[in-house]
Amino acid sequence: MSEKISRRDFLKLASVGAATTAVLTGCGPASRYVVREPYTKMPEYTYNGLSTYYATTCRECAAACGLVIRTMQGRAIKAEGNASNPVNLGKTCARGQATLHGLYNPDRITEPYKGIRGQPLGRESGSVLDWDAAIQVVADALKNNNPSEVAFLMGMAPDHLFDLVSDLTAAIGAPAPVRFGALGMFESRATLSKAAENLLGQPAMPFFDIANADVVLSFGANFLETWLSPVAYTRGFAKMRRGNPKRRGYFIQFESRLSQTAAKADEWIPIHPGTDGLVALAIGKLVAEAKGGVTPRAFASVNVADVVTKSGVALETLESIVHHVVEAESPVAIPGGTALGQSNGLSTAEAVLAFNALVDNFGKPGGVSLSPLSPNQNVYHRPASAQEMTDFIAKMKSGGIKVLFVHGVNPVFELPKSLGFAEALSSVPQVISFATFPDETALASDYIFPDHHGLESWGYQRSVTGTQQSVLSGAQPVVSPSYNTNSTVDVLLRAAQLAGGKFAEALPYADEVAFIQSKLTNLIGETDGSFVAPEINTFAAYFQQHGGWWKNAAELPTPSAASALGQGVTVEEAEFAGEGEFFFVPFVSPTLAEAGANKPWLQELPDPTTTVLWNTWVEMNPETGKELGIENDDVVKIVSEAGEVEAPVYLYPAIRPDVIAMPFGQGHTAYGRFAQGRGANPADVLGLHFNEAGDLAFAGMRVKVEKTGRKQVLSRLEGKLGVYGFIEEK
Amino acid sequence: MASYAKPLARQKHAEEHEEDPRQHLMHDPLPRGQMNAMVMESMRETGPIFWIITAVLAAFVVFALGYEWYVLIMQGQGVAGVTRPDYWGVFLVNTVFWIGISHAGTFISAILRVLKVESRRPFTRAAELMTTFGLVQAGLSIFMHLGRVWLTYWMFPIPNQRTIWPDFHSPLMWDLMAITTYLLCSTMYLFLPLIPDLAMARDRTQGGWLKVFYKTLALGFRGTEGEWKNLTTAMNIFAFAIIPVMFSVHTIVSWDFAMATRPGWNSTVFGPYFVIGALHSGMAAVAIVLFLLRSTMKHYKYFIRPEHFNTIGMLMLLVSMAWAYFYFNDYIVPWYGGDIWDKLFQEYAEEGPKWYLWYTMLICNIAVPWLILWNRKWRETPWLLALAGILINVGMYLERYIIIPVGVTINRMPFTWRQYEPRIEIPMTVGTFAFFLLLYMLASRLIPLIPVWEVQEGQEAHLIRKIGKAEISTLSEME
Amino acid sequence: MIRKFFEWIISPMGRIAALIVALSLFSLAAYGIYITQQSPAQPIQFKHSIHVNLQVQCLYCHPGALRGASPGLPTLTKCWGCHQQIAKTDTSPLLAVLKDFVLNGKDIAWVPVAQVPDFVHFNHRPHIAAGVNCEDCHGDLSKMEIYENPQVLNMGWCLKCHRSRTEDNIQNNPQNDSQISAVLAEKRTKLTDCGTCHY
Amino acid sequence: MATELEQAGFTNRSEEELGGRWGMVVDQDLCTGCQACVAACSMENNVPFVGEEDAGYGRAMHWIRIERLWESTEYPEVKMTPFQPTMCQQCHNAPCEPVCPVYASVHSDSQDLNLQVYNRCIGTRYCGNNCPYQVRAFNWYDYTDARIRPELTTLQNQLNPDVTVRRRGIMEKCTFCIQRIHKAEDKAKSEGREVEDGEFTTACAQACPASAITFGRIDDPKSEVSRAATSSRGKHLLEELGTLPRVTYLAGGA
Amino acid sequence: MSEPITLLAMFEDIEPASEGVEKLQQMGVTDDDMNVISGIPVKNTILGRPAAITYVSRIGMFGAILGMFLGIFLIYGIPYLYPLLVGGQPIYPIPQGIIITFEMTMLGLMGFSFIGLFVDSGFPSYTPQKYTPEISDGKVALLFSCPVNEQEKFIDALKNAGAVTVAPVEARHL
Repeated sequence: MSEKISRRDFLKLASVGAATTAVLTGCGPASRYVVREPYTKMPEYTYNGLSTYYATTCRECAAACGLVIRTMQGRAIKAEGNASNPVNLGKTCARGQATLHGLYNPDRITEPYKGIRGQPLGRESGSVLDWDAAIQVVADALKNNNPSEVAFLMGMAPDHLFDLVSDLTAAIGAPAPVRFGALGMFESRATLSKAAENLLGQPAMPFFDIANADVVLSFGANFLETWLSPVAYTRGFAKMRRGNPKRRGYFIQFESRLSQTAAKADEWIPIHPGTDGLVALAIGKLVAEAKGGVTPRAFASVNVADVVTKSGVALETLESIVHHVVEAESPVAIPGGTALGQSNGLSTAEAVLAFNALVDNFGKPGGVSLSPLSPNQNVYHRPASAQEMTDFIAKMKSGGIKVLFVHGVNPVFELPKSLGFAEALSSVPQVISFATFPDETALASDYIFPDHHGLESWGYQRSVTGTQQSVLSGAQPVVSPSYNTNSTVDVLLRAAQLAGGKFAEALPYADEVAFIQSKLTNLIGETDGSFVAPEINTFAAYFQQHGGWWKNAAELPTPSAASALGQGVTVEEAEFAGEGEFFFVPFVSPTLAEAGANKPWLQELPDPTTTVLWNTWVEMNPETGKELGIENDDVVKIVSEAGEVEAPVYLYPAIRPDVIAMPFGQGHTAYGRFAQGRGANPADVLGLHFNEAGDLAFAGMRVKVEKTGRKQVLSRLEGKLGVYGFIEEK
Repeated sequence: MASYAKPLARQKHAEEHEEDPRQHLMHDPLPRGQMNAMVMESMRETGPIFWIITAVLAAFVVFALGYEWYVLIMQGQGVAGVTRPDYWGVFLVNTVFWIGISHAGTFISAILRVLKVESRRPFTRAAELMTTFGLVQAGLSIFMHLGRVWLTYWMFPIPNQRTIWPDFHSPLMWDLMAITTYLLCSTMYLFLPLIPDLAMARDRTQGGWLKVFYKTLALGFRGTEGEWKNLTTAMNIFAFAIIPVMFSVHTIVSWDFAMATRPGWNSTVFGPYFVIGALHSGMAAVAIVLFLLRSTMKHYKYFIRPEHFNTIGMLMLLVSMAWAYFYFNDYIVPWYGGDIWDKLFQEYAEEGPKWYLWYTMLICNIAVPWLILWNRKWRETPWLLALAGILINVGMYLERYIIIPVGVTINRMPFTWRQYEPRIEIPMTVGTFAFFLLLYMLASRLIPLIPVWEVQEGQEAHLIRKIGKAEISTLSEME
Repeated sequence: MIRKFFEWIISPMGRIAALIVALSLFSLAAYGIYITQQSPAQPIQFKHSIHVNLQVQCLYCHPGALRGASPGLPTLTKCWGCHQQIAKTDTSPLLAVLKDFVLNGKDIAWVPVAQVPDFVHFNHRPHIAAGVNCEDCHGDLSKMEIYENPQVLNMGWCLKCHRSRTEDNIQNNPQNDSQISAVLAEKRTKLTDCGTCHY
Repeated sequence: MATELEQAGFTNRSEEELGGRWGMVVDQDLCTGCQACVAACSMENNVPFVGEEDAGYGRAMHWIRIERLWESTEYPEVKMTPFQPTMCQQCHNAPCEPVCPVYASVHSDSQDLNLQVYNRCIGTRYCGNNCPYQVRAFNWYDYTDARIRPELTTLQNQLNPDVTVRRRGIMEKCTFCIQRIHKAEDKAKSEGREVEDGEFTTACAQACPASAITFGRIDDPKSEVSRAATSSRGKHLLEELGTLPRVTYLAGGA
Repeated sequence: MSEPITLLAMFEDIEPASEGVEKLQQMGVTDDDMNVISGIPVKNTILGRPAAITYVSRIGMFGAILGMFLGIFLIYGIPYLYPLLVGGQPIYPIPQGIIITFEMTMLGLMGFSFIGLFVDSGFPSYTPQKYTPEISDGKVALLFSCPVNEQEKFIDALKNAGAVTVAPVEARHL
């Protein structure tokens, strides 16, 4: 027998035996032949199995939270909060945790591409460039175009790249870069700063110190989800609730649906959309009367009975609120979200600020003040409002823009379809995108020169609001770039050198780090900061080590209450565009926000209130559903004057029967395998209506709901049987 | 003269019920040789339909228990319908069901043997075969249920390099022990009374591999006094010892559920309730099998007679009443006691999405037997009894289905309540049924399904005495 | 046919044949296990014996063992730091491989030998802190050319040591001091806890 | 000891209940349901994502889930129950433990934790069935196998080497980040000291923006967690079962 | 007395067989020299034969005790060797002990009775034996040995007793 079998067969047989033993012992022999990832060229200061921590900044939104990334043998393992960064004090939100899924996302752009507009990235010859060619393209684009026809469109984060581009554009006489983001649109930042300008004298981002407040009236501000600086405000909320052992802060939310924030409120008041300002004035008037003395002009004109009928808030409710306010030591009212996304958004904001002035909490702990500017910043610069974006798009359409640089923003997805950004792109001869992921805008541009992921790149970012200190959050690469990507700053610097002339003069920096250091020089020697350093290298080292530089003491510019109360505030009725029986309330998905859809773990996270995962839904009150004969998971078509969108229905008991709501964040047509073709985008139905401050009146629409007859079962974390009962399932 | 009408009528009525004792198998004896011939013939003579059915079954078994199981193992339990909170699905339903089926054999051949119920004689073996083959299906179903079935041997108490042993705190370990014991013992118990019949088959087989087969299994049994003595002694020991084992097995199976801190499961009546349930389905299954044997096997109409169906029918009726009693127990106590979770458990079964299962179960398990089995004429109608048996088995399967995958939906965390929908379980369940049938059909061609020597023994022992005008059946003690 | 086989198999010759078949199958499986226990081929025929006999401390090349879970492999710079000063480096064919690795900046893909499965979290530091010497587990490397495991690293082997070293016996606790035995008992609970290695 | 007894008398809790080693306190009044803990836990413990279909069928692998029910669904008096992060309660008398036939779910004598030994698990799923809190997650497929799910090839770069990657057919659950416990204890031991309160914490507690989760030594009366655990608002989930959970929930306002 | 020969007498039924037995006993054949082979178990008193001795029950009892100790070892010995804590359960539980011990006892009892049957009646024996297939057809065979020279006498006697055939029999493959 044995001579018939050759030695090789015998070994084969033997290895079969080995395999069986491997199976039998469950583990073992099979795992011996794993070749370990070689790391024999590792730096001397690292040890196998010991992790290294790098401080950097979270780039998932513009709040500039500090992160500490745990890395092991060159891989980023875990994102943790930077405990010393005043913005988040070691805390993170879900999106910050999932930032690693962006870094290691399977759908990142790996090389500079010469794209074909509207086509997915191809690997065919010629489509992949090398970086020299890419930089040549950028240099030509800068040099061969009239500076006034060069435009930069950038993300909301006020970071070093924005500074660099501002310098460049200023030097060459090009229009200043435009910052935009869907979050800014849904937060109505322009409205807030305009209101601050009107009432408080200067355009700034107001800061609401809810941490020390004991009664909080929030008019549509979803500050626990995505609003401005969610982590910071959540910390404040926790402090308000439990920070003071003597009394527990009381929190009232005026909103037409029970958002995650409203779910945490002690009182949720489902208010008629667009009447927040009136209610604020009414409460103010009652408070003034309760306090006695003369009612300030701002509140004199309002008619409480009228407000009750319009807003649907019972008088008793108002009075109990007034009671709370009068009792309170430091009440504060916050305007935001859907309250401002109305045709009367600005006056609503003014009314709420006036209310704060009335209760006289300006500059006081637990009151309203202005957010401090960042250390190396001298004037507040807000992202563009939807109005300004319309002008920008008009300029694109009119051919006033010959080359468009896009970085850190995905306007094709984020802007309402009715603005027609996608069409406008086609009338721009050359579009250059610096996107990290193949998002809609990137695919619609001529060139994609991918930037590093935030965790692979240098930089700093200003904190706009959320903390009482003025913060400049620093970023550094925690891992070496995985792909053949390049920092946009470096690309621009080298392109400028290549272009020569005024470009080279405008950006006389060797590389990104040199530029960043040049921006930090004015902080050297500052003694009231988180650290003091004699010269730039030490400072830069500390800057990276600490994850930024910030003032030790709180410094909040205090506005004057007098001017606020002096002028009259009149909130006229909100008008709602389009016809239809429902008010349409889009809101930013708390877990996905505008750019989280490509991160699988964010998709896997359930929406806090509806527990829906991986999809978009339409919130509708069960009564309404019964009237229309619509059940859970029925796909409905929402028709507005601007367009239509389809999504399955979630019968949500905690929403006004005359309101339907829809989360923003899904409905991508590109942006990687996890996001593409998943869910629907409410921005498709938003019409072009603005409030007085030029922000989009995104909540100011009426829509029709049509049944499609199709069903699409929503994935929920909750078990319907237990949460909504099983009897009617029969 | 009208006064005679009544007594006459009564007499006529009596005559209807007056029966000829010779319709009992025990009272119309045939020579042993002829009975042997009949049994052997029924075994030998096999039409093409039989082999076609066998082939189809075999093919399906290969598909369901071969390919589908391969898929299940390679891809994971996800291809089944189990999910949180329904961690346990149809596979365990099958386990409980098949163990239930297996109880009939022991019950009939052991308890009836101990109680010397003479009409058991011709069909003890048919029932014992069900025990063994049913337990095979039960074991397979357990392994299907395991997430990492290739590590099952960690449940066996064998010394190992990990120096860690199974945990006998776990009801599953009791289960393993009990089912193993039961499988081994019932197989041995099947084999013991088979030896003389195998010897018979050996003597009547001329050559070929069958001869070898019988020769091997007959162990050279001749029938000397010593052999008979040992055999009968061993059989008596088994008959007495296997009864408590049988009860323990299904009690422990029920403890798998009763030990859990779950609403609806944590009940003290589960033990007897499950045992009775097992007998319920087992008896019904015996009825089906007897019907099939009688109608398919040549000459079996002589051995299996209406009287036997009558016996089975009466047992079925009895057991179904007992089952109703225990079920009522298990129902009313939580219902009255009013623990919210137990109440929800019951409400969910009755008004939840699977309400129709609950009502079907009650109809099949209580209404059907009580309507059909009270009438002797109907009891003695084989096809009707078989029909009742099928319905009862459907009902019992649903009962287990309601307890496990439906009931397990209700836990103390309402946020997690979800429905369970079987996926790959369906073909695999059918596969176990097919495998059972296949084994049974092959066995029916290999071993004498009628214990001829027991029948003869019985016939020798019975005789008819004429007392006065009537012929009375009497039984003389031979063993 | 089958019958013939049957009769053959019960004949003495048949029994012997069956025995032979069974034995060969068994030995085949045994050989299968055996070859899996052989230490695999390494990119460099590194001779521990030479280095150990040159009085190079284990912890010089594997310093991680002192401070954490993994002892770590020496970096190329560390190898080269010595070897570039050794004349033999240029002559010996074995060292030519190393030279090639260093000069061309290639990574050495060592194949792990003293390896536990990934569901076992072994940490060198506490073992060294507890006074266990390298050779207690890895054998006497001064006599070993290419490293091989002196024994199979399985759970029973780990537990044997964990139990014996913490048993309240004479060696550990000569005059049966109650305090010492308490400490030993606590240690024993920790060292025989599943969660100490598996999580 | 004495202090513990005093506390036992003060909060009328049994000493055994106060005993134990590691404990967690969740303040439902603070939890905003923001899912940061879920994300952090999944990133720290290599919890795989299962995709839309399976998640919708109830197979989401979250080790911690944020429950919310409805007190009333009648508009406008609709009321949502406070968010309730539910993770393994690390019961002292864990119902999941004795039912495992192979000691895969055992009690850690030294840490007083409720262990799940992945490599020992054979997938009977009895523990998941028997867990009153339904916090155990089963690997229904090879969710972590990049050969089956190619999208994982890059994502697997961020797997935490301190935590075993589970394959199909294995039950898993929250471990109180036992890998962090071991790291901290190892560090403390190497520096010859005890682990200090707040020196480390679990991934969920570390991430929680509202600081609703507190973790620490529950047998140390001075630690933050045991002070919180003895608050009058404290309650345990399904206390009536007598499982002695190590997680305390601070419920209710005021 | 010359060397003995084994004769096999076939009877149609039990009564003649018992008479045959009686005859043989009268003619001085000891009970050990004769054996009744039947298709069904026949009580020894019917045949007027001494009761056969069986060891099956004793072997079974022995097995039961063995099994009991095995069970006790499994439930109490193993935790002693490798103690592992599980929630709220004693290391040496009494109730589980009862269950396991019971099962093991029963297994031992029945398993050993089965083995006992084999041991006691020398199964399996594939060697040639003195046998004829008619026995399984209900005939009763009386197997006895007598001196060769006297066999005629025995044959006649048994014929009178009602034997169908009486013939010398040699061992054959069954």
